[in-house]
Amino acid sequence: MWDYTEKVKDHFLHPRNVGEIENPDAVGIIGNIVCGDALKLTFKVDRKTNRIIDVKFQTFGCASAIASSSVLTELLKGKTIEEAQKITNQDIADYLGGLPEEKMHCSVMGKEALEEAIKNYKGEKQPIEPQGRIICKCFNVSEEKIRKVAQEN
Amino acid sequence: MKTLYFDNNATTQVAQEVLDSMLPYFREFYGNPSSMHTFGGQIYRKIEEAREQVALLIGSDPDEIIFTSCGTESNNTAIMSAIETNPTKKHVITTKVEHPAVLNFCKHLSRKGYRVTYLPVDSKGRLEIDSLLQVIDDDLALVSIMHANNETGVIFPIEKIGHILKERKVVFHTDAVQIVGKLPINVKDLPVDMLTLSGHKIHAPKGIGALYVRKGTRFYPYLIGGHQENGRRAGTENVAFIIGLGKACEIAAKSIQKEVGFVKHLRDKLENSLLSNCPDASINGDKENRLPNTSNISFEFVEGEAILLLLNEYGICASSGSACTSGSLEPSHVLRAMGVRNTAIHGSVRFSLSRYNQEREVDKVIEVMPEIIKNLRLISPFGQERLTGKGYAS
Amino acid sequence: MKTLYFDNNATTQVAQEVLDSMLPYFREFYGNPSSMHTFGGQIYRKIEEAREQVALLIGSDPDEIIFTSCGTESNNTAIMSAIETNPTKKHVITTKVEHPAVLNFCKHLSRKGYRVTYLPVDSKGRLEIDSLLQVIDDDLALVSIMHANNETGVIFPIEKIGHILKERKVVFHTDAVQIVGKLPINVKDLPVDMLTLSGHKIHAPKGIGALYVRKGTRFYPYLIGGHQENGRRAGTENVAFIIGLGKACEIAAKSIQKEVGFVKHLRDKLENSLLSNCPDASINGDKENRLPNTSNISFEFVEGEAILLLLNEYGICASSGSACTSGSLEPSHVLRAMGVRNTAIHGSVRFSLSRYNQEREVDKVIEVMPEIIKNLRLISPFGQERLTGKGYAS
Ligand SMILES: Cc1ncc(COP(=O)(O)O)c(C=O)c1O
Ligand SMILES: Cc1ncc(COP(=O)(O)O)c(C=O)c1O
Ligand code: FES
Ligand code: FES
Repeated sequence: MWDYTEKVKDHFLHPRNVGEIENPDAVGIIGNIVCGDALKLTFKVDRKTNRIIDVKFQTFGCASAIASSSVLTELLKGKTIEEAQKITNQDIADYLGGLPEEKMHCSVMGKEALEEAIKNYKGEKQPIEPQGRIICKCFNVSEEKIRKVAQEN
Repeated sequence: MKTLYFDNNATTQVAQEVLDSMLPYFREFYGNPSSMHTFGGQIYRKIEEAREQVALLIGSDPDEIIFTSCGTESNNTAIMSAIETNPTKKHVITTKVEHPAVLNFCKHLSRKGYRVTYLPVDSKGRLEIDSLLQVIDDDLALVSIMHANNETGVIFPIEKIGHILKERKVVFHTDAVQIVGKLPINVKDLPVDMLTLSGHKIHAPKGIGALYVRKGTRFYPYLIGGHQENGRRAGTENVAFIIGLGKACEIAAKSIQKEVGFVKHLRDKLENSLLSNCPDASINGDKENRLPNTSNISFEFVEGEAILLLLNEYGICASSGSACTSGSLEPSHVLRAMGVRNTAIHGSVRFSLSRYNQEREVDKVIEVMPEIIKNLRLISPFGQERLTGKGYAS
Repeated sequence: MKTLYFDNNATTQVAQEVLDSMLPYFREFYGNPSSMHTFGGQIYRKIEEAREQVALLIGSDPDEIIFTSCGTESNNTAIMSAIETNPTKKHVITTKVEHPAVLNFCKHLSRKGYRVTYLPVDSKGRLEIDSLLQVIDDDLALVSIMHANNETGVIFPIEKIGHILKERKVVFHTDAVQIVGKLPINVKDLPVDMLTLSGHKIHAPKGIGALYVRKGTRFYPYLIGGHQENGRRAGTENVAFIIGLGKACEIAAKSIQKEVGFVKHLRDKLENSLLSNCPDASINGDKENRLPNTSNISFEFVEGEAILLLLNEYGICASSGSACTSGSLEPSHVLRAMGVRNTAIHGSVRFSLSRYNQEREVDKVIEVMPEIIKNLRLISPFGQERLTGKGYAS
C-alpha cells in the first residue's frame, strides 16, 4: 500500500477543477487509450494579462495521478504563461507533501500535459502522442521524459 | 470503522478454533519435537496428528505431506525437486498465468539454461490442452500447472492434464493454493505427483504451507539441514502453525459445503448486481469453471487503484490487477495473458469472499460501488467521452 | 509434574510479551501487508518496526535484515546467495562442527561439484586460524563459520576471522543462531557479510528467522516468487512471528545482562557441582570462550539416552550427543571432531539454560544427577570394571 500524505488523499478524494472547458484557449492531452492512461488539460487565458483564468482537468490514472492533476490546476490558476512554464513535477509533488518514490512519475503526466497545452496555446502544435518507447505500461511516460525527471529530482 | 473484507484470495482471517488450537504450543508445550525428553517428544505426535488432518482434506496418506513455511516454499521445493531428480532433463512446462512463486522460479531456471514453455490461455483464461500436447517432449523434467487461478478463480482441468502426463511418465506438480478448502479435491482421483497448499488462504496463519508428494515420487529437499519432516524439509518445525494448519484443514473439510452454497450465493449476488448497476463492467475469466468465492470485474475507463482507495473509505477491502497498485508498475500478467484490453485491466477489481462474509457486507458494496465508478468516470477523459457519446478508441 | 527445562539451545519458551505482541495479528489485523487497502497496508509498517527491533539487537540497519522461516533457511540462503553471485568460484570453506543446516548444505554442494574444506577443531573445540589461512584461495565463493557452537557453546573468533577474510575480499557468513541474545554482538565491529539468527532460540516461536546481509553484499534470493522483503525473500510474510521476533529481540537486548550474570551463575553452579559430585565427568569444549548458558558434560561409561530418560523421570529436560538419541544413530559430529573418546561422547549431556531457569531447578538437577550416574554405572560393564579397578578400553 502506498504511503500517501493527507494532501494527496484530500486532492484524490476531492479533486479540484474536474472537467473540460468549452472553447478553451489551450488543450494538452497526454496518453492514449491503447496504453491506458491519460490526462486532458484545458485552460482559458486572459489575452490582456496573459494570465490563466480558468483551468480544468480529466485524468484516467491512479490516486497520485488524480491528485497531481488536481494540484496542477490549482497551481496554474492566475499564473501567466511564463510562470506556468516554470512549474515542474517536483513542484506538484512538493505541494502534495511528497509522493512515494515509485509514484513520482505520476506527477510527470501533469507536467507533460501542461507543456503540450502551452505549445498548443502558442500555436506551435496540436497536442497528443509523446515520443520515445513507452516504458511504463500503466502510464504513457516516455523514456526520454523519465530520464529528464530523474535528473531533475 | 468496520472492515468489510473481500480480499480472501490475498489472505484470510485465522479461524478462532485454529488460534485456540495453536495457543498451548507457545508457552506451555514449547519443546522441540526432536528432543529425547517427553516434554519435547510428545509434540512430535501432535505434528503427526496435524499431518493426518491435512492428509484427510486432500485424500492423501499422512506421510505424503511435508510441512513448509508457505505456498511459495512448497512451489519452489516441488519444482527444484523435479529438477534435481531429473538431472539430464532441461525442459519445464508451465503456464503464463501462474503465481509468481512458480513463474519467477521458472525464470530463475531459464537463467540457468533451462528451457521453459509458458502455455497460453484464451480470452476467458482457459488453458488449451492442445497447446500442452504440442510441447511435451523427452527432455521434460516437470510440468507445473496451477489448479485454480488466484486472480480470476478460473479452474484448470488438472485431472485431464494429469492423465495425459501420467501416460507419458512426466512429473506433474500443481499449485492448488487457491482451490484447497474452497472446492473438494482428492489426490486419489487427481493424477498429480506433487501438490502445493498454503495455510493463510484457508484461515490458518501466514507462514505455513504444505507440499503433497505422492508415494514413489523421487524427492530432493529444498531446505537442507536437520532430519525434520523425515529428511524432506530441514528446520525446526513451526509447531504451533503446523497444528493450526491441521485444525484449519479439519474445519475446511466440513465447511466446503458452505463455500459452494453460501459463499457462492453471496459472490453471485455481488457480481450480478454490480454488472447490472455499473455500465461498461465485465467479468474476467470463465464463469463456468471458476472458484465459488472469486469475482474479477473490469470497470472500463477508471483506474483500479482509485477504485480501491475509494472502497477503502468505506472499510471495503478488495484488490486490483492494475499496474498502479503493484510495486513493479506492471499490470496483471494474468489479465494480459488473457488478452484483456489495457483499459479493462486498469479498471479490474477482484472481490474474493470467504465463509466469514455476511450478506449485509455484500449489500454495502452493491450500494456504494455504482456511485464510485460513476464519480471516477466523471474525472476520466474517456469516461467523459463515453458519457457524452463522443465515443472512444480501443 | 513440573518441567525443569535445561534444553534452551534446542528451543526456548516463547516469552509472554512476545506472545502478547503477536496475538492481534491472527484475527484482528490479519490483512496482507502487500495489500492496497489500509487494513492490509498498515501491517507493512508493523513489519518495518519489527525489522528495526531486530536491527537494533545486532547493530545493523533495518534494511539489512531479511526475515526468513528459520535459521536453517537463513543458512541455506546465505550460502546459496554467495554461490549464485560468484558463479565462477567453486570452493567453500566451513568447519567440521557446524550445524547440519550448514554442513548438509555443503555436502549438497559437494554433490554438485563444489570443493568444500571442513576446518578441524582441537580437543577443546577451538578453531585454528592457521588451518584457515592455509586453504584460502582464489577459487573461494564463501566462508561460512558459526559464531557459537550449539553443542558445546564454544565461541569462534569471528571478528579475527572476518578481518582476515575482508582483507582478501572473501564473502563471509556466520551462523550466529546460538550467540544472538546470549552475548552482545554488533555487526559494526564484526566483519561479516551475512549473519543468521533464529527466533526460537531467543524466546520467539519456532518457524521464524532472519538473515543479516551487509549493505553492498551481492545477494540472490533463495525463496523465489513475489516481491516481499524487497524482493529478497518471497512468500507472504509470517506477520505474527515477524512481530514476535521483533519483540523478542527488543527484550533480548535488555536481558543480555541477565544472561551473563544470572544465567552464567546458575550454569557455573550446576557445572561445578556435577563435576565435583560425579566421578569421571568432564567438560566438553573451551571453558574460556563459551556461551554463558551452555554446559556440555561427559559422564564416562554410561549412555546419554539412558541419562536423559532417567532425568526425564524428574521432568528434567536436557540433551545428549549420544548416537542413541539421534534418528541417524550417528554420535555427535561436534564431539567427534574434537576427538572426544567414544565412551565420553556416548555419555555426553548438554544442559542449556535461559533467563527463565531458577536456582531451585538447578538444585534439583544437582540433587538427582549423581545418583542417576551412579546407578547407570552399576549396570554398565565399563562402569563395573572401573569400580572394581579392572580398567577399561577406549
Ligand atoms: C547453530 C545453529 N544453527 C542453525 C540452527 C537451525 O535453526 P532452525 O531450527 O531455526 O532452522 C540451529 C538450531 O536448530 C543452531 O543451533
Ligand atoms: C496460487 C497461489 N500460489 C502460491 C501462493 C503463495 O503462497 P504463500 O503466500 O503462502 O507463499 C499464492 C498466494 O500468495 C497463490 O495465490
Ligand atoms: S497512474 Fe500512477 S502508477 Fe499508474
Ligand atoms: S544402544 Fe540402542 S541405539 Fe544406542
